[in-house]
Amino acid sequence: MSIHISEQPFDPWVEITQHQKQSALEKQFGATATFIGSMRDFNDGAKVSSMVLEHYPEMTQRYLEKLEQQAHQKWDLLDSLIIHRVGDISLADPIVLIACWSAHRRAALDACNWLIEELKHNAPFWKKESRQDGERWVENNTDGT
Amino acid sequence: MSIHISEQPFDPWVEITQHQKQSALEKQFGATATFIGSMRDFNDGAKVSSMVLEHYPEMTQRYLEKLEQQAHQKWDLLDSLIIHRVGDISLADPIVLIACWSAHRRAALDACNWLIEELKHNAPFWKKESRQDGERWVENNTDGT
Amino acid sequence: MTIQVKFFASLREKMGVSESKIESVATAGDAWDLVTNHAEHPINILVAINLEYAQFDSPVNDGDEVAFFPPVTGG
Amino acid sequence: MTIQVKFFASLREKMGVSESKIESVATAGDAWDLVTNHAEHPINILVAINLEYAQFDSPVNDGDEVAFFPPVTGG
Repeated sequence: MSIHISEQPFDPWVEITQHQKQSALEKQFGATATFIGSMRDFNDGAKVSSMVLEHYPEMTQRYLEKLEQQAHQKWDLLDSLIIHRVGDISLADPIVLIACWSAHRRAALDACNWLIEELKHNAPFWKKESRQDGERWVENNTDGT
Repeated sequence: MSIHISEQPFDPWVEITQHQKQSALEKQFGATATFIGSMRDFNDGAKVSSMVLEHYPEMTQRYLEKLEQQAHQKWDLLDSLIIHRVGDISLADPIVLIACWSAHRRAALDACNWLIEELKHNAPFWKKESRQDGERWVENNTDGT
Repeated sequence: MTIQVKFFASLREKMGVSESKIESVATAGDAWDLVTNHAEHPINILVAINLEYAQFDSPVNDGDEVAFFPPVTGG
Repeated sequence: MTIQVKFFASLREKMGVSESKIESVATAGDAWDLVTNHAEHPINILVAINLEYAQFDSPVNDGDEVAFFPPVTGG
């Protein structure tokens, strides 16, 4: 289990590779499910050039740790990794990474899906977009469509 | 959209990285969902040392292409990638990779989930395990638990 | 014209046949009977005609490829 | 002992305050009223006490940290 809040850009595939290498469980992994959320160049029909991600640092860390623990209670996971960017975000930068490892596929897939939904709905992060018409706080991004 | 049947080991994270680099859509990706199925050292309580994956080559290719097209009809995907190993498989080798890219998260997550379930239930692949007590055809692996 | 019949995986091993070419038959089931000498259908056995899932009573035409195989276990 | 009050994101900008230290109050709502001079609660505003989600009428003790923020938009 690992949580990382990053002020620097990260490569999700490199992070996953490194996390797997450090793990002693590799031969038991039957299933790995991942989700990566990245910064798009369009939102609500307007061109977005960059973004600032604010958060509530102490609460973020605590909330994500509890979330990861809950996922391990609900599903039979062998390992998990959550990374979330904060600060200045450029176009196409990965913002969030969720990775779940399990022996059988449903645990990893369902836990990954649950974690991103819970994080989106409750983790104390806020996005402020720089658009052609100025800066704007994103008001809602929780419905997934 | 891409399908690859591989007789050689592959690194799923390298494959995803390369696929993304070749794509012209990168800045539109808001969401990437992936699933990797790997060879475990245990199945049904017995230690497994290696595996042979047989398939029906012409039907496999055709089935996976149709599956990928169906996913793009059902969900608003920007891109997708399916890789499946065949032949001699070693411990911890990745067997299957599904990756889906979309603007918003539900499309990528739901399509990835649907693709692995459909593939598991219908794609003409068969696993033969080498175990301490000899070789054995796997009889069922579709329930996900 | 002939019909090509294929067997895969545990069924291939059980039957001792991977491919067989036969003369015209009416259905996939007739192809099975001809190649296996009327062997019983193993439980859950699957049928494909020209790379698409089909049934034992599905019609077969000259030039078709008929395949029989056990439940799939990929992924 | 004092209570620490924090505002985040659009609410921080709107209020022009990020952190404030206040004397004892009974509830999170009382802390809001004291710091904002009884400003109306913006729609959907969220409350946390000591890093856990809470309500405006949740009790606050000396030494607590009370935070107010808009709906979250991470991930």
